[in-house]
Order: sequence, then C-alpha cells, then structure tokens
Amino acid sequence: MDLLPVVIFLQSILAATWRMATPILYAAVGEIFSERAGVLNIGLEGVMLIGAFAGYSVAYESGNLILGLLAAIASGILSGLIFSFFTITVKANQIVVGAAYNMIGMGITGVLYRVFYAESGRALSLKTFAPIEIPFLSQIPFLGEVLFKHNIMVYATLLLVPLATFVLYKTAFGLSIRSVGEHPKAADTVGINVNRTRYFAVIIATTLAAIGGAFLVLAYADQFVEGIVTGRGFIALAVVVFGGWSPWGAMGASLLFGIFYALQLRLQAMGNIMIPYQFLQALPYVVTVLVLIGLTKRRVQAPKALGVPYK
Amino acid sequence: GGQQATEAPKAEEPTKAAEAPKAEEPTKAAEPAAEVKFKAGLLAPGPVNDGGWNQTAYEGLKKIEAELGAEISYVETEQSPAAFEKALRDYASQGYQFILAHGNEYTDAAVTVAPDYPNTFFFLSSSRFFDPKVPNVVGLNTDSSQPCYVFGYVAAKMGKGAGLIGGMEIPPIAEAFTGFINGAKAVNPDFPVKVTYLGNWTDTAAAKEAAISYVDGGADVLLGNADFATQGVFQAMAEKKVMGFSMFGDNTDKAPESILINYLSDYGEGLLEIASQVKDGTFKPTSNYEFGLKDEKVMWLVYNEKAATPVPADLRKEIEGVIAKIASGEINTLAK
Amino acid sequence: MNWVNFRARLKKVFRSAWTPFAAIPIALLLGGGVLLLAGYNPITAYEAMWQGAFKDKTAFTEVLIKATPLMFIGAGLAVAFKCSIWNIGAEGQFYAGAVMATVVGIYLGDLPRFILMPLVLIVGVIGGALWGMIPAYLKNRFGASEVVTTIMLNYVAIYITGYLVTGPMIETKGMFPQTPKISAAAWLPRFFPPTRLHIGFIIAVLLAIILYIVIFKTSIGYTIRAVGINPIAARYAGINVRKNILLAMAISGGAAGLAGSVEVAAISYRLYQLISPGFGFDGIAVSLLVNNNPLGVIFSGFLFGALRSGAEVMMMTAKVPSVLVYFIQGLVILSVVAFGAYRATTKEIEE
Amino acid sequence: MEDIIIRMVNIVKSFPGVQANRGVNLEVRRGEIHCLLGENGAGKTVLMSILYGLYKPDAGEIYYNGEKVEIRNPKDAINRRIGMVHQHFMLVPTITVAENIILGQYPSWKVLNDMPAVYEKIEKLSKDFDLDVDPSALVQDLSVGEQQRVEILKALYHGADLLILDEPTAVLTPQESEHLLGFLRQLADRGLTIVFITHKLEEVMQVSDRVTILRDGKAIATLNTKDTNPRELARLMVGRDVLMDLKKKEGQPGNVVFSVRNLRVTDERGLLAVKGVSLEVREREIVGIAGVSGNGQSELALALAGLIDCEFDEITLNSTPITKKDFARLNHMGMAHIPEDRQKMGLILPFSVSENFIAETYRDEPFSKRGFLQFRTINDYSKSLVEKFSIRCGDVEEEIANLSGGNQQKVVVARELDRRPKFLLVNQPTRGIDIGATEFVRQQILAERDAGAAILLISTDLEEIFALSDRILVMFEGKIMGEVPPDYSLIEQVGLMMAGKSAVHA
Ligand SMILES: Nc1ncnc2c1ncn2[C@@H]1O[C@H](COP(=O)(O)OP(=O)(O)OP(=O)(O)O)[C@@H](O)[C@H]1O
Ligand SMILES: Nc1ncnc2c1ncn2[C@@H]1O[C@H](COP(=O)(O)OP(=O)(O)OP(=O)(O)O)[C@@H](O)[C@H]1O
Ligand SMILES: [Mg+2]
Ligand SMILES: [Mg+2]
Repeated sequence: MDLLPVVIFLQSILAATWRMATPILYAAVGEIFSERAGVLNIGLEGVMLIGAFAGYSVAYESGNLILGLLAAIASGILSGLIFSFFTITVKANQIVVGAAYNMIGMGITGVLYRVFYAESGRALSLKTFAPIEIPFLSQIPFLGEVLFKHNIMVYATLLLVPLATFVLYKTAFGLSIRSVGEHPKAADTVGINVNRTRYFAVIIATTLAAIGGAFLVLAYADQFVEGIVTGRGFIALAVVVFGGWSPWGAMGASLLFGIFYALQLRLQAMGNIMIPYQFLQALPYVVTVLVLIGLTKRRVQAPKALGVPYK
Repeated sequence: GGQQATEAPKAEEPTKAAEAPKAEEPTKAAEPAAEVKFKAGLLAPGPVNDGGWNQTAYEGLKKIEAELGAEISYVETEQSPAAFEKALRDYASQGYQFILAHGNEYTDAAVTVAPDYPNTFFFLSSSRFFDPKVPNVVGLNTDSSQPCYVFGYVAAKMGKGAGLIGGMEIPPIAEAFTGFINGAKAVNPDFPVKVTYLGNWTDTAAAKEAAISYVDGGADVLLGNADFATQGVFQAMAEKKVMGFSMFGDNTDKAPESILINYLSDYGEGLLEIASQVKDGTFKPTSNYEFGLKDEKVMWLVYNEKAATPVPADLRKEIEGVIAKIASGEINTLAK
Repeated sequence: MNWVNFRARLKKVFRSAWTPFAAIPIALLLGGGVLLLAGYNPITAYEAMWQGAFKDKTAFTEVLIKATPLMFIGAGLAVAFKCSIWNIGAEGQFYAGAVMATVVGIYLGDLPRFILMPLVLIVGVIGGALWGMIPAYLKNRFGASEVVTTIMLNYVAIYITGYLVTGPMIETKGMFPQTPKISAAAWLPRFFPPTRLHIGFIIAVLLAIILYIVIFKTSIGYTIRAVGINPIAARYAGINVRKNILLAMAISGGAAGLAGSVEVAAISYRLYQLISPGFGFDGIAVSLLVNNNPLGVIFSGFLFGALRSGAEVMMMTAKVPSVLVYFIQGLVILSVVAFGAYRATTKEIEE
Repeated sequence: MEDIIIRMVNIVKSFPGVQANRGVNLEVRRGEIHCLLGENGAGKTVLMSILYGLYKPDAGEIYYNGEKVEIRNPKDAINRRIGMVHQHFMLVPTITVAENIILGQYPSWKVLNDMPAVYEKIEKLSKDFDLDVDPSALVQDLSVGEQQRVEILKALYHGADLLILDEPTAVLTPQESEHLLGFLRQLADRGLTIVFITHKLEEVMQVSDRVTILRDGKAIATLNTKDTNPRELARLMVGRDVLMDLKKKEGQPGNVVFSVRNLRVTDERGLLAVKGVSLEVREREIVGIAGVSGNGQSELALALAGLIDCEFDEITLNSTPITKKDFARLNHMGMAHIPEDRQKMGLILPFSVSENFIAETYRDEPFSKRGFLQFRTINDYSKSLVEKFSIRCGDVEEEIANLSGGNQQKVVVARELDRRPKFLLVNQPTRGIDIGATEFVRQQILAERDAGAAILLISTDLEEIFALSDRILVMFEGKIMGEVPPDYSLIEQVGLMMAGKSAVHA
C-alpha cells in the first residue's frame, strides 16, 4: 500500500489542529483564571465577538494588526469590568449575566458592523498575521508542516500555557486566585481582598477571550462577520471543565477538539465514505463526551466557590 | 387608490377581506396610483449584509425602492417557523402589496397566510411553488445551478480536482453544487468533485480549514457557497494559490490571483419587472418564475483578467456555447 | 390546602415577578441611548416595539406563542437548577422532543385524533427526558460534568436532526430539507382563530404551576431541593442522590422536549434543520431571572416573548436592525438581575 | 502595673433579627490567657471577629496597647500582630500547608521563588513550638488536629502578640487538647497574650488566668480563675445550676438489637480504615466507642449510615439480616443517627428549621399525604419539637443557617430522637455545644436508652464516653482493642488502649 496519502492525510489534519484549537485555547486559559477565582462566565461567546470586532475594526482602520490586537485587549478589559461589576459588585447571578452578555455581544457587534462596514461598500478584508516558517525546522518533512508553519498568535499559545501555569501556581497572585475560588472566607481572613482578586481574574479571562476572538479575524479568517465566533465560547467553557481547570489540561482538551474537528472536515472532503456528513460533524462533540467518560479516574473537582458571590 | 388605502387596515379582518369581489379591485384602483404608497417587504433568513444570499435580496429590494419609489422594509426572521407566519401577517396587515420571503422554508407560512390577504402578493425565493388555489403566492427561483455548471465545466478543463464548501444542505446550495458537478462531468466524468457542509453560515475559520483540507487532498479549484463563511474559502484560495470562483458578487479583491470567474446576480432586476406589475395592479401570475442565464440582466458571469491563470480565450469561446445551450434549455444543469 | 399560606406565597411570587418589569425602563433608557447613537429615533423604535407586542389581540397572542416554548423550558430548567445540575442542554432536549413528535406524527398518522394528539406530546416528553438523562447517567456513573456533556449533546442533537430532515425523513428530495407535515390529527387545537394561540400555551402555564407545586409542595420536590443544596446530608437522610439527579434531568429534559413537540404539533407541523432559534439558551435566563421559581417563569417567559415579538415589528416599522434587539434584550436582562440582586440584599426572595 | 493589651468598650453588633453583641466590655492583660465563656449564641465569636476586623461594630471602641484603633479588616489585624484561629478553620483545602501559611503575605506580583526558605522557616517554627507540621502536605489530606496546628502556625508565622482561639479544643482528642493547653501555657510564658474560647470548664480552670462570661450578648462578669470554680462558672453562663454529673441509672440490657460481624471499610484514600470490627448493641444499652479520632470511628459510622462502601460477614437489626442494598432503608427500619458533622451531614442549611425536622420523615404520614407536604402539620410538629428541646430560634420557618451551632445540633438531636429509634448511632453528639445544651443532649440520650433504645455512641471525649456508656469498646487503628466497664478508675487504662496498648483485662 502506498503510504504517502496517509501521511499527507495526517499532516493535513495535524497542521489544522493547532490552528483550530488556538482561539478556543485562549478563551479557555482565560476562563480558568476566572473559574479558579470562583466566577463562571458563560458570556465568553459575547466577549469573543466584541474582541473580534474591536480587533478587526482597529486593524482595518489603522492598517496595523498590533493596534488591532491592542484594541481587542482593551475591549476584553472593558468586558471584564462590566461583567465583574454585575457579578462581583452587584452580586447578580453569574449565569444570567453571562447569558445577557452573549446577547449584548451579538447585538453591539452586529449593529456597529452594519453601520460602519457592511453598508460602506468598502473592501473589507485585511492582511492577517502571516505564517512564520521557522528556519530549518519548517523544512523537516511532516513535522515542519504540522508544527513550524504557523502564525505568531498560534505560536504564542506555547508561551501562554506555561505562563498561565506559572502565574497560577508560582505567584502570590495565582495563589490568591486559587484560594479565593476555593474558600473565599479563608482568603479574606488573611487579608486578601476577595472581590478585587476576582475582578482581576475575570479581566484576565475576558482579555484572553477577546484575544481568542480577535485571533479569528487577525490571524485566521481575514474579515469580521456577524456571529463569527460560532459557539467557540461555549466549547471553551467545556474545555475548561474537561481540562480539569488547568492550562495544560485545557491545551490537551482543545487540541483534542481541534484534531477531531479537522478530521471531520478532512473526512467530508474525502467524500467517498458512506457516513452521512452530519455524523461526521458531530464527531468532535461525541469524542469529547467519550473521552470525558474515559477519564473517570481523574476526579477533578470544580472550585468550591464557583458561581457563588462573596458576602 | 383611495379605496385601496382604506382597505389595507381592514385586511386585519381576513374573513371580510377574503370576499371575492375585493380581490379584483386593485386592478381598477390602479389608475390614480400616485397616492397609493407601494410597499415592499422582505423576510430574510439571515443578516442582509452577508455578502451573499440575503444581501442579494436586500439589494433587490433597494432597487425596487429606487426605481419604483416603494417604501421598503425588511426583517431578519428568527429561524423558527413560529416567527415566519407572524412576520408575514405583520407586513400584510400593514398593507404591504409585495412581500418577498427569501427562502423556500417560508412556503408553509406563506400558503397559510395568503388567503387572508388577497391584495398582497407573497413571493418565495428559491422556490418553484405555484398553485392556482393560492394565486398570490409565487415562487421565484434564481437557478444558481446554471452559472455553477459553467464553473464546473471550467474547473474540469483547467484543474485537477474541485472542492465545494456549503453552509448547510438546502436547495439553493445543493442545486448549485449539482450544477457544478454536472458541468465538470460533462468535460470529464472522472473529474473529482467533493462537497463539504459546515453546519452553519458564520464560521469563516472552519470554512477556510475545509478549503485547505481540499487543497491538501489534491484539489486545486474551490467554490464556497456558505454565506458569511464563504470569506474563509476566498482566503484559503489566496493563501494556497489555487483557482476558484465567486458567487453572488465580485470578490476578485479577496483572492485576486485565484478567482477565475465571478457569478454576479441582480435579483432586483428580476424583481423589478414583477414589482412594477404588482404596483400597477396588472400582475396576473400564471406560473412560477425561473431566472437563469437566459435572463442576462439577472445573472451573468465576469472573468477575472488578473488571475494568475486567466481562463484562456478558446475556453471562453466554448463557454459561450455552453451558456447558449443552457439558456435555450438544451443543457439541463440539474440533471441527475 | 392552606389558603392563607398559599396567598402569602402568591404575594411573594408577585413581588419577585414584578422586579423584571420595574427594571425594564432602566434598560430601555440605556438602549435608547444606543439607538440614538446608531442614528435611530428611540421613541419611534420603542413605540413600534410596544405596538408589535400589544397593539391588538393578534399581536398579544403572538407574544404568548413566542413565550410558550420559553415557559416550558424555563420551568423545566428551574427544576434542574434547584437540584444544582447545570443543564445547558435544553436546546438539544428541545430537538429531541421535536424529532420524536414528528416521527410519531408522521409514521403513526393514522391513529385517531384522541390518541395521536396526546401521544405526540408524550413522546416529545420522553424524547427530551431521555436526551436529558444521558448527561445525568454519565454524571452518576462516570462523574462526567454535565456542563460539558450537555453542551456537546446539543450539537449532536442538532446534527442528528439535520441528518433526518436532509436524509431519511425529507419530504421531497432536492426541495427544502423538511419533513412532511405531521398528520392533521396530531395538530394541537387553536383557540380564537384566526390567531394562532394554541392549547400548548395553556399546557405551558399549567406545567409551570405543576412544577412549582412539585418543587415546593411535594416530597419529590423536597428531595430534589435537598439534593441540590447538600447531597451529603441528603444521602445521610436516606435520599438516593443519583436517582434524584436522573429525575431532575428527566423533568428538565422532558419539559424541553415537550416544548419541542408542542412547537411541531401547534406551529410548524413539521421538522426543519434549525427549528429552535436558541430557545434552550434563552430558557436558562428565563429561569434564573426569577430565581428558578417555576411560577416566576410564567412572567419571565412572557417578558422574553414580548421583547422578541416587539423586536420584529421594531425592525419592520422603525427599521432598526434585529441585532440591536439582542442588545436591548441583553440590557433588559442585566438590569433585571442587577435590580433583583440589589433587592436581595435587603431580603432574599425565594420560595 | 496592669498592662492592658486590649480594651473593648461597649461593643454593639446586630444582624438582621439578632443582636449578637449588646454593649460588651472586655479587658485583656498582656501575657495572660483569658478565657471567654458563654452559651451557644452568646456572641463570643462575633466579638472576636470584630476584634479581628471581620465585622465592623455598630458602636463601641477598641483600644489596642492603650491606643484607640479601628480595625477595618483582617489585614489591619494581622499588621497589628493579632492572630486568630477560627472556630471553623480558615484554611484552603486544595493548597499546601506552606501556601496556606504565606497566603495574603506577599504583594500580588511576587513570584513565589523562595518557597525553600518558607519551608525552612515553617519547619523551624514548628520545631520551636513542638508543632508537628509538614509544610508540603495538602491541607485536605490533614486530620483536624493537624489542621489546627497549621492554623496556629499560621498565626505565629504572621507574627502574633495576641492570639485568639475560637473553640480550638472542640474538635480535638483529649490528648491533642492536653497538648494544646500545654502549648498555650508555653506561649503565654513567652509573652504572648491569648484569648481562648471554650465550652469546657475543666480547660478554663486548667489553663486560664482570667475568664470573662458572656450571656445574651453582654459580658456579665470577669473573674480571676483561681477565685472561682466550675459550678459558679456554669451558673453564670446558663443562669441556673447545671448538673455537672449526670445521674445515670444502672442499665438493664435486653435482647440484641443490632449486631455486626467482621465489618471492613476502606477510606477515601483506599486504605483499610476499619479492619474487621464485630460488636453488638442490646436494648436499653449504650455501647461507647472510645478512641483517638482517625482510628476508623468516622468510617465505621459512615459505613453504617450507608454513605461509604463496606464489606461484612453479617449485620442484623432486630434479628433481620441486613444486606448492603438495605442501607438506604435503615432509616425506615428503626435506625437513627446523629452524625459527626452537623453542617455537612446532618442539616440542609438554606432550608428552614421545620424542613430540617422532616429530613427523614418527609414522605411519611402525616407530613406528606399522597406526595404532598402538609405544611401545617409539619409546622405544628416543628413547634412542638422546638419547645420540647428548647431550641432557640425565631420561628420554625427561619433558615437553620441562622441558628447558633448548639441550636443546630439540638435540631439534629431532636429530629433523630423523636423518631423513637430502636437503634441509635450517635457520633460526637455534643461537639461544640455549650454545657447547658450538652447536659440536655446527654440526658435525652440516656432517656432514650431507658425507653428501650439500643445506642452506639462514638466519641473522642472520654469524659462523655464514661458518663454515658454501659460498656466501652476502645478502637485503635481500625480494630477493637478490648472492652472495659465505665469505671472512672479505668480511665488510665482506656487511655493506654487508645494508644494501642492491649487490654490488661477485658
Ligand atoms: N416506609 C418505608 N419502609 C420500608 N422501605 C421503604 C420505605 N420507604 C421507602 N422504602 C424503600 O427504601 C429504599 C430507598 O429509600 P428511598 O425510598 O428513600 O429511596 P429514594 O431513592 O430516596 O426514593 P425517592 O426518590 O422516592 O425519594 C427504596 O427501595 C424504597 O422502596
Ligand atoms: N453573619 C451572621 N448573620 C446573622 N446572624 C449572625 C451572624 N453571625 C452570628 N450571628 C448570630 O449572632 C449570635 C451570636 O453568634 P456567635 O457566633 O457569636 O455565638 P457564639 O457565642 O460564638 O456561639 P457558639 O458557642 O455556638 O459558637 C447568634 O445568635 C448568631 O446566630
Ligand atoms: Mg427518598
Ligand atoms: Mg462561636
């Protein structure tokens, strides 16, 4: 049998995997901070949309991707402030605020996009972050294509995950976050400002989610469209749980999701398998559930104070 | 005219409005049309700025506004059948004479509502509906399979394999793809053409990935028909430097070297004729409407001269012939 | 029944239910600012919205129709949430119910009306309940988080529906992917024709009341609440926690499934690929907005129905794009919860 | 020469519906051990929480080292070298001991790169004070006693001049308590000031210099310990004379009600915690299980309650063999239990008092008819129990979380005893409750025995075991070491058996 098609098949899937995983991973790593601090944000979808729009519009107007990214970050911070204000200061139910934020994200980006772009008749695409071919490494057969021909925002996840792990486990701030989500009263009694810590954690979360959203327009597709996030915020929420609230776990979970998403696209493109394409589409979701079941031994508990406003 | 204006609110009481004689009246009332506000409404199943399916309808509506001085309005309906009927009634009861329901998912709702509003015409896009029992519901089909037949023809002449990326499996999409496949097979029965559905209309990233996946698998011609998400296909064409086509608009700037042919359509041009008859009260449908390459003002093809490998002149000649045959009906682009 | 007690509780429910309405003006004010910025006249827009929801009998019944699935789903979710199970999967359970109802409505279409009509609803309940019990089972058996499994199962249900309506159950190959109409014998009766108000609305209200009674007045509800608050103490008291998790998910999923079957049997008469515009997700807010009180869901469901219904007319007559309506809706929810949370600091309103 | 470290003047603090402190005055001298005594709900914890900056008083002043201060938050308190060991431990279970100790000590941006130094400092401190603590252990893996040592170490690590301990001995074994008291003395001798809250009068007598008694949110007396006696303290606290020794009638054991042969239980960590225990309990008999906590008693109780898996050769209740499947039904077969941890296992906190009363009987007539709860019946029943057991609560509809610990315990006891169980499993029935309530609960347990119940009593409080039991079994490392009669002269021997020495005569 000829091996070459199989290798190309695998290479094609694996090269797509990391890209597909990246936006989810950004949002999930962020959400880990928030959930570890006890705040559940199901509004990630909205945050990502706003990030995508902010990133797009500034990058488009200024012609500068970095400015776009900064704008996305700013939008993430703003989203975080709003979300925190309602969930931490006002102590409103986190899930409701999250649901509302999804609607707000959909609404505000839709309106702004229509007012400023859709009806302008301008050419709307921008130049995305180009793939960087790592010298020599990218020439390695197979691996080169899979690992060393991505753009900067994809590579950045290699920095993001260890960095997030470091902050969570090796800094005083990370320690505060983990305590505040587990036993906020205990943290309070040693002088940690629970609410302020949560504010910061939420802002980290929304900022990273916004970057994940911006990734879609600055480093993946090259244009904003309404609803571009397409459920990635929800997948990120699942990835956080699936990855056991750890950044490396989230990386594994989002790569797993990415690989099966890429696989299903590839299988559809092969066209000669007799499985209805809807079953292929469902594949990444079914696999996630199956793997989750397979991981029964590893009973990672959610942070105890998750979803509970303090005082 | 005055008569009609006072009549419109009454349409809320459909039983009365449905009485036979009144259905005739618009014809008579047509002469002093100046005072009658002609109103045209659109039900779109998605955002009207999608650069694709919904936008063609919206632009058509704007054409009616510009040319006929109509008052226009659109609503992006929830994808729930509960919403369809209500939206249709809302327009009809406000005295809209021309309602375009942009997709044949609205068929049930239109057929249910139409008898209650005999002075309103309900047009269904991508539909071949016509039933003399409900004469004010009319299907309008822009046959995308025809330009796509040409695309397939060109693809098989110039490429090694083609990948088609659709949003969801609905007739306008599936028929377009059937046309493409038929066109390709007409050149080379063994020419590989595969279809991928994304399951949504918004995931540009997944569309791009699906397109790349084709290229990795050896295809060198791409066609996206997935609304918003199509943007990702254009981007993949440009990045991977393969050939491709564009539907419903000129997208040359998105993949200047890749796009060989743009299929442009002006749905408004097709609607205009009908709408002006509706406005005048002379519209008497006897069948559904079918727009194709024969209607040169409604759909036409534009070559991209700047493409890396523009369609060669001799092939263009051939295509002229193909188009003529399609227009004359000699070629059935939807043949099984 | 203890009448005085009942009245006192009813009063409490009203007290918690009017909060949403009190908070709306604030949201509308904020939304008005954005409307202005986007270049629309907020007064015209809101007037259109009001007209859309309350102009006449027809408009009002449309509000109720839109509220119906949200009431079903919200009331069911209230039960799951009271049991501390985070069911994000009502969307998928809605599809499961719709699919089952359609299958029965088509393939058993020859059954007499008095059997078929209830049967369609019952299989909808069963479909939703079973789909909801999968995550419950996985949680009990493997400790798999329902947050993950319910989200994933939403996609699976939607894709299965897509397969059915584009494949084996399609009405006419090559036409719009939809199943044939279900047998007319299965159609739910409508009252006040020509309005579309159907008996499903009454069922939804009844279900909300029943679930309220179940949750707060019966021993089953007691166990569900106890499990939701302190599963260890519940087990100590001899309550079977796993069984109750299954039960709560069955109720919650069953209600969502019922919503799906009612939507098919009363409105669409057939199945489409995307038959729900996100009812399952709106239902989460509908329930939480009133602190997971099934009675309150009647009000919050109505509120959402009115917003959605009014929004359409706002789009038609004031030409405000529908996306802006999402924004206003989000604002309404935010101000309602904020208002509610503020009130809760003075006195917790629940049961 | 009176060196006053803390003076609290006229402290007032109310919560919705409760006046916890109604003008409390308290003076603590430098270097003394000052006990706070008072019934459950007297306001001790609230007063100390105010001192530690957790609550802001509605009125009143605090002088610290003679200077008027405002302690806005715990950080303030820590900066002023005030440390507190809370009644409910304030440790984060999922992080290590060392992490708990340094929690909140560094600015956020600090990278925790000096953990070795922290470990060293902790080890040094723990050696210094003879507190055996492993800095790298996860708190959730520690026993209660160990957790308490971490709490104390935490306060010392932060640098404390004044150390507040809120009922530290409630959760300790006698040995541990003994050790703690000695340790506190040692701290005081080094110049630390200690405020010590307890319900155990012997401890007050043994360790304190002075004692302040709180009643109904007011300080009613401050006494020099050497000028008073337990009886007087008890009277001041409760407002009446308290029976210090229960009058226990001779037991008249009847038929065997409950028996178990060769019970084996595996704990969370997969270790065999109960290694083949056999015992039987007869009618009108209290069998006490003595032992240092952590020797399998909790697992024994949990297994019999059906909460964790177990294996056994035979269990019978009323001569009916019990299978594992039956455990869920034991409630209905005449078994009742008072669990070790009322909040975690016994109560459903956001539920009302009356809803908690019916936690096991809610589906039985008359509380439930055809599945519907009968609220009037339930309320009437609850009111009668509240009265009978003199539980202090506003209303039976009040959330049980608002009750003080002692009253919460009474609710559990009342619920279980009122079911007139044939077999009653009692685990730590008086943990953390005041002496009035303790007396009451013990009397109720004895009364239940006299009415015919078979009672298995698990307690780490030897005093309690001797006061109540008809027979005493000593448990060590998952096994029964032997049986002794409840003869106070044998207390020494029981202590030895609890430490693993075999019985001399059994
Ligand atoms: N009064 C009773 N006497 C004897 N057995 C009973 C009694 N009530 C219930 N049981 C049995 O006890 C077992 C478990 O207890 P229980 O009924 O409380 O379970 P559960 O799972 O909590 O049930 P539910 O969901 O109905 O509350 C069941 O097998 C049940 O049949
Ligand atoms: N956060 C709070 N909210 C409402 N009431 C409270 C709160 N904290 C304490 N109380 C009430 O204040 C009173 C005093 O409580 P406190 O905890 O000081 O009692 P205590 O003397 O420590 O009792 P115990 O010996 O049981 O610990 C009690 O009635 C208690 O219910
Ligand atoms: Mg039970
Ligand atoms: Mg206390």
